[in-house]
Amino acid sequence: MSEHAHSSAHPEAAHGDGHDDHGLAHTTPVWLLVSILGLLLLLTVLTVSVTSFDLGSEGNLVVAMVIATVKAALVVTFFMHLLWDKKFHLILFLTSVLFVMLFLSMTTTDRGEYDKDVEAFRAAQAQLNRK
Amino acid sequence: MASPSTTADVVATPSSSDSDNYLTHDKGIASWLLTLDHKRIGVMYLASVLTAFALGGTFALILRTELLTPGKTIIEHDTYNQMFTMHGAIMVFLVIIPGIPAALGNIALPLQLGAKDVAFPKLNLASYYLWVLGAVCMLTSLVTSAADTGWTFYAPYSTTTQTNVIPAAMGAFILGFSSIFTGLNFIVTIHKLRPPGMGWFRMPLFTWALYSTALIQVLATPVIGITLLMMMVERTLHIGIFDPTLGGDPVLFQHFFWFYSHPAVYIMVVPGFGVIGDIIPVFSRKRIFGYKFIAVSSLAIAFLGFLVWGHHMFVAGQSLLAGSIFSAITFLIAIPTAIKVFNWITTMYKGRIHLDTPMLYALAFLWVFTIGGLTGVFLAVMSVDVHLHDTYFVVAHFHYVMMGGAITALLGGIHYWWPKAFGRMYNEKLGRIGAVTVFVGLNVTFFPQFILGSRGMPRRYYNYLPEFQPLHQLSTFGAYMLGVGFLMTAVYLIQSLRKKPDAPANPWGSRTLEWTISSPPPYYNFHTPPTVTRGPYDDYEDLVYDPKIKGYVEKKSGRAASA
Amino acid sequence: MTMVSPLLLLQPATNLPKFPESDEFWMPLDASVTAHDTDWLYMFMVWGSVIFAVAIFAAMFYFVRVYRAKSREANEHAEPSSEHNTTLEITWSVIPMFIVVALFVWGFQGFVSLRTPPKGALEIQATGQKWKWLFDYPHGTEDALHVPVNVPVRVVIHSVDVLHSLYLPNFRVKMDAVPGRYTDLWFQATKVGDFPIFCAEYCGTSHSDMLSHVIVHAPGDYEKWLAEQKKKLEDIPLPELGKLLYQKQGCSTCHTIDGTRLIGPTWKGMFGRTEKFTDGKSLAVDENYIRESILDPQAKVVDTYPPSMPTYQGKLSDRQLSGIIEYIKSLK
Amino acid sequence: MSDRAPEVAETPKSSSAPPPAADHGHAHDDHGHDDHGDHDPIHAANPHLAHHFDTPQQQFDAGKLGIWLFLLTEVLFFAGLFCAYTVYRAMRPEVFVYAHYFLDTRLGAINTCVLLVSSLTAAWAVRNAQLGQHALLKLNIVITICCAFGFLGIKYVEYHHKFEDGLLPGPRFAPTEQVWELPSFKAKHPEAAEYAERLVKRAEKLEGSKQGAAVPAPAVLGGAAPTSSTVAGNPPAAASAAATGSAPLAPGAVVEAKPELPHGTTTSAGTSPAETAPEKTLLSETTQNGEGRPTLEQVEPLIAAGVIGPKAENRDVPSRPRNAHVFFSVYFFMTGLHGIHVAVGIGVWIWMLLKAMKNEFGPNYFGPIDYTALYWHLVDLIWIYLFPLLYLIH
Repeated sequence: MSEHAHSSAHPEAAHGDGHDDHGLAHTTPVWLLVSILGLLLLLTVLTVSVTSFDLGSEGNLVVAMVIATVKAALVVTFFMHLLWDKKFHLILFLTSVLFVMLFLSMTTTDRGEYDKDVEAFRAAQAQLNRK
Repeated sequence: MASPSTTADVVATPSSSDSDNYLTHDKGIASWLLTLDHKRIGVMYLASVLTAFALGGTFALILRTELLTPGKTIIEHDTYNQMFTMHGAIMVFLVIIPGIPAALGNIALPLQLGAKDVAFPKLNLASYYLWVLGAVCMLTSLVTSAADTGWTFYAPYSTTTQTNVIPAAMGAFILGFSSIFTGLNFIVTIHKLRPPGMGWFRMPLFTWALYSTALIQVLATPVIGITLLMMMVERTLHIGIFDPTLGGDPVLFQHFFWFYSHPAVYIMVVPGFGVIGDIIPVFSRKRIFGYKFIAVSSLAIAFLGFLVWGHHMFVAGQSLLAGSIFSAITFLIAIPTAIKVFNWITTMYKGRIHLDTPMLYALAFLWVFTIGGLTGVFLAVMSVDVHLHDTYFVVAHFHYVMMGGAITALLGGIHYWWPKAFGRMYNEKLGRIGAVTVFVGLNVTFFPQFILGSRGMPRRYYNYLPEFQPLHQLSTFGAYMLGVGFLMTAVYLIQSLRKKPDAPANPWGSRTLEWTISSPPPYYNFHTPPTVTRGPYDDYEDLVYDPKIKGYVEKKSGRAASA
Repeated sequence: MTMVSPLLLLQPATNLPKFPESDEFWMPLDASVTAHDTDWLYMFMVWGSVIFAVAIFAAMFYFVRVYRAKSREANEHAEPSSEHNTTLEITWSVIPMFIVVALFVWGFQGFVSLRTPPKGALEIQATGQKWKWLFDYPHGTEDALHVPVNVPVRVVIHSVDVLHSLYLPNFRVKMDAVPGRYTDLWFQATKVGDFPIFCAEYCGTSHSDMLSHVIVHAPGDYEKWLAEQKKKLEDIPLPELGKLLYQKQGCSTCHTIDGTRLIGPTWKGMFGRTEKFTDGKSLAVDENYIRESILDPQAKVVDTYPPSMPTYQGKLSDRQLSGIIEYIKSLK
Repeated sequence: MSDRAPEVAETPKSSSAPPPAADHGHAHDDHGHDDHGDHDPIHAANPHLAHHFDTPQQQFDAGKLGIWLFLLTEVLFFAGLFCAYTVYRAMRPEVFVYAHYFLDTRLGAINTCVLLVSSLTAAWAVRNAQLGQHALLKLNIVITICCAFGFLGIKYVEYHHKFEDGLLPGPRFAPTEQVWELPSFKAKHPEAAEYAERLVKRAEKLEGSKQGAAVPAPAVLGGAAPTSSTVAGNPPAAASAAATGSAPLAPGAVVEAKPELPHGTTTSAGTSPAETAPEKTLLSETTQNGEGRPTLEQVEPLIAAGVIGPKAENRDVPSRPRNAHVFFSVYFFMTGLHGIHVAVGIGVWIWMLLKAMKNEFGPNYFGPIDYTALYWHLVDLIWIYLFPLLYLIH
């Protein structure tokens, strides 16, 4: 069987230029992969350096998350081939993100809503300890 | 293109015991334990799940016996608490969730798709052994000092109680992955292994239901995994996520838990919808009514099921805002569910109804599930839920849905596919008696609990006020009846395995692909990969009953006529 | 009742709550201003469900009777009929839609009124602990909830150990007691009497024995009762006071006075006895040890017993503490 | 040709119209199943093609869908932790500000880069497999594995520091250094650090003269434990800590762990170390000293980090925010679980390397590499979020 996999006749034949769609799936050219890495590293540097500026209470968090999401998008689109892959896989991935958002938002909202009860209790206990 | 009539020729050849089938293809225990054949894995699942069901059922009977009198009847406080915990955990994680998808689904799904196997046979076997491993963990907890947290593992009780919670939680954790892998396998199988000609709206409703279920399994189950993991770590390392004394929040645990466990309710019952959707048209000899609505409503339920988890927490300290949102969406689920019931009923209209055992279970399902569904509405109404929450009303409601929905459908499915899976016909008379006994027992057991609940009897109670005793005793009597029904069923089913194969390829006159091959199916399912040219419930009149083989065969002229 | 659990035996059987007679079939006697709305909505749904269910079952049985096939040999075929009907589908989707929307609105309104206590409601602190409800009053804590009739009462709930749930069936109210935070419920009693309280959130061994009473006092009686309690606690001699607290503060749930072992060590002959602690040290029980164990139970836990006792810090006056100590002394 | 059937199955909305006839290779008769198709050219030509698939394309697509579904579950598996993070960050921002000074951004950033590089080599490896470039494939896999080990190595270093500095989740949390003593803090807010020191000095001076009762104040202020630096060698505080002992837990933790619960802060002596007495005295003393109001630069960072309360009377004894340990619970849980995923990834990559050694991969069979790479990218993806969330808190 290894002979067969060896027979490197068709690879070259099928993929003279690596940027086409022969074979089972798309092949990503090296230059693209490398430049994506470059971008990612750049963004990493950026997100680190940004933290030294004060952009308001939530500002920094928002910026950090935006940058992270851009990086994630790059990885998903190019490294993970979603750009050329079946759309259904993209739908699946976005679904998962959607459900995570749903989970986070509802839970956090509710927790925020009743935080006052937690704080009130703590305050009362502090009172109690004074007596 | 392989014309349907050629497929029909395959049908026409009645199964003969000597022909090579998946049961006789290989011999020896190893050939079963290491099999990659979806049918054999399905059979192993079926056996394991039913064994677990027997165990959980025994617990139920002991619990009901204990409740014959207030105070001690046969067991102590703690034993009772541990037993209802294990009853819940076993029934939910070991029986109902894998029940229909993993057992019946594994047997029937690839056949309904005309496929040679599921997409990932090794993964399929792996998920079975994960089930076994999970079961072992549960039993470890059971035999050491069984968890007494209730199957919900609510913190901080679960993080502080003295009993052996970790193995039980670990069991549930592992079973979660077993369920994920089954779901994943089915989704890929349905996407990639459908035969030519079978578009999405030519899939049997059982397949549709399993598809919706699988989506929930894949999306929701990981969350229970991480939740139980956090609970276990909280218990051992006190990380302070859920434990209030360390700055944690018990209500947060409930959010985490129900984000999975509410969708899990649909993991349990949607496959049941599928079974009923397959049985009713076949035994009414009539095309299913509103096929697309039934099919799509499964997806709708699956999706909506994710948006309502908070309705388990109306009085748990959840905020009014969250509560109202969850309540509002909860009501929406009533709609697709109602649509299904109406369509099934309408399917029977002007049909020609055969009341064989599977159909009896389907009718039982319609009755019981209607009650279960309607009482669900009570609990979605917030002000009423304040009174009913955590009372026997809830217990009755979810038993009507779980027992009445999931288990009745499971039994219906077992009786429907039994001839296909094992090539044997069970004793029809006993089958009908069994179905009726189970149906009556179910109502006698759980209906009184609605009254108990609304009269204020809280759940998970070992003692109770004397005035509740009559209803408890009635309920217990019903439970014994159920026990008898199940025992009887087990006996005649096992009995049927011991006679020589006598099941025709198509005893009920079904149209779905699994009935076009011999019973039991050949090792490789389909000699000629089928090509589909009609819907799963079309042209029943093209089948004729052949008394000699006690089964249906394709009517040659019929094709010509309609062609 | 013939057989009762050992834990139940500790309370005199007369202490078991009992539902007042009710002429309703589904619900216990309604005794609060909000109960009526809840019951109405409940009964509306009961009858609605009956109509729905009966319609479905009737259709089911009718079809089975009329369209029953004779035999398989007969090879009967279904009569031609449409295989789907969009108008029908939409009808039976939209009609239930309207019904459930109405239900949601009513349920929501009811819930909002249940969650918003009237201004100036009488406020009472409730504490859930394994396995006892305690209610704070000016004179100290009681094991039963005493309220005046026709006065809105807001119960502020918390738990010292695990989740509990304060459930007053006759008032159609329920709220979880969550450790580490407050929750609350309110009701306004409309009937004088003695109503049961349950714990509705599973909390362990004696969950089902975590019962109590709501005592609704006639106008004026409530104040009278408060005064009596205050007086009683001041007058009675210390050991008596201790005995009283032993029953009312939930001590009896875990400590016996007859030498039998429960969750905690028995009080019989405890004073002066040398106890060995989980940390290996040991010590003869004296006033200081008892006082410490009540205020800071985890400090010295007697060996072989779980460290499950809640603190009574801030719940007992010095006189009450001395009372308990004297009572324990008296148990030779 | 015969991959049309899956094509039909492809899009969820595909019409129910029968597709053109599809030749499904040759059927297996009852005996032909073990040896893949003497009568089946496709299976004969593709030794890796499983019997129940008709074409390599179908098998590859199935695997791809499968792995994507698995990644779906991974995302939701981590969702629980991200949810816990969001909740606690929303409720207790000061804890996160406080704790992030303890994290080493440099190492975090390096690790990010390491993972990104490994992602590149992983993606590249897929290309190599597709093109049957066996040598390059092996090389890229090896680099990926090395990066993975590097990542875990750096993580180990970080964990080691945390353990040494007592930055453990839950009750074991007992930092050896106060936040304002950290270089990372001093660098950012010198004035604040200096101001905090001054407050500590004064508190200690005062405690010298004050009764033991007053001492646990730092403990209760914002619910933080007395730590070596604040109440070094301070008998009553130690006593209170010891006495409160919910036995198994470390002293420091107990006091801090339960500020909410009444018995949390009581001492065996029954003395009640409360938020009142000490503050008052300290406050009065402050006024006696006639010090001016502290500047914004001095207090703001400390308030942000929950070291001192926003109210003036809480500005006497700096301490750490209540439940600071929760951050480290989340930190260890998230990074730990991610680390486990990396470790698993290493295992799979090694397996892939072994297969690559046998030159199994080529244009018609590179699924395993592709799937492994996808998994690896997801692990990278999660880290891309973990890094800013845990290390880059402003």
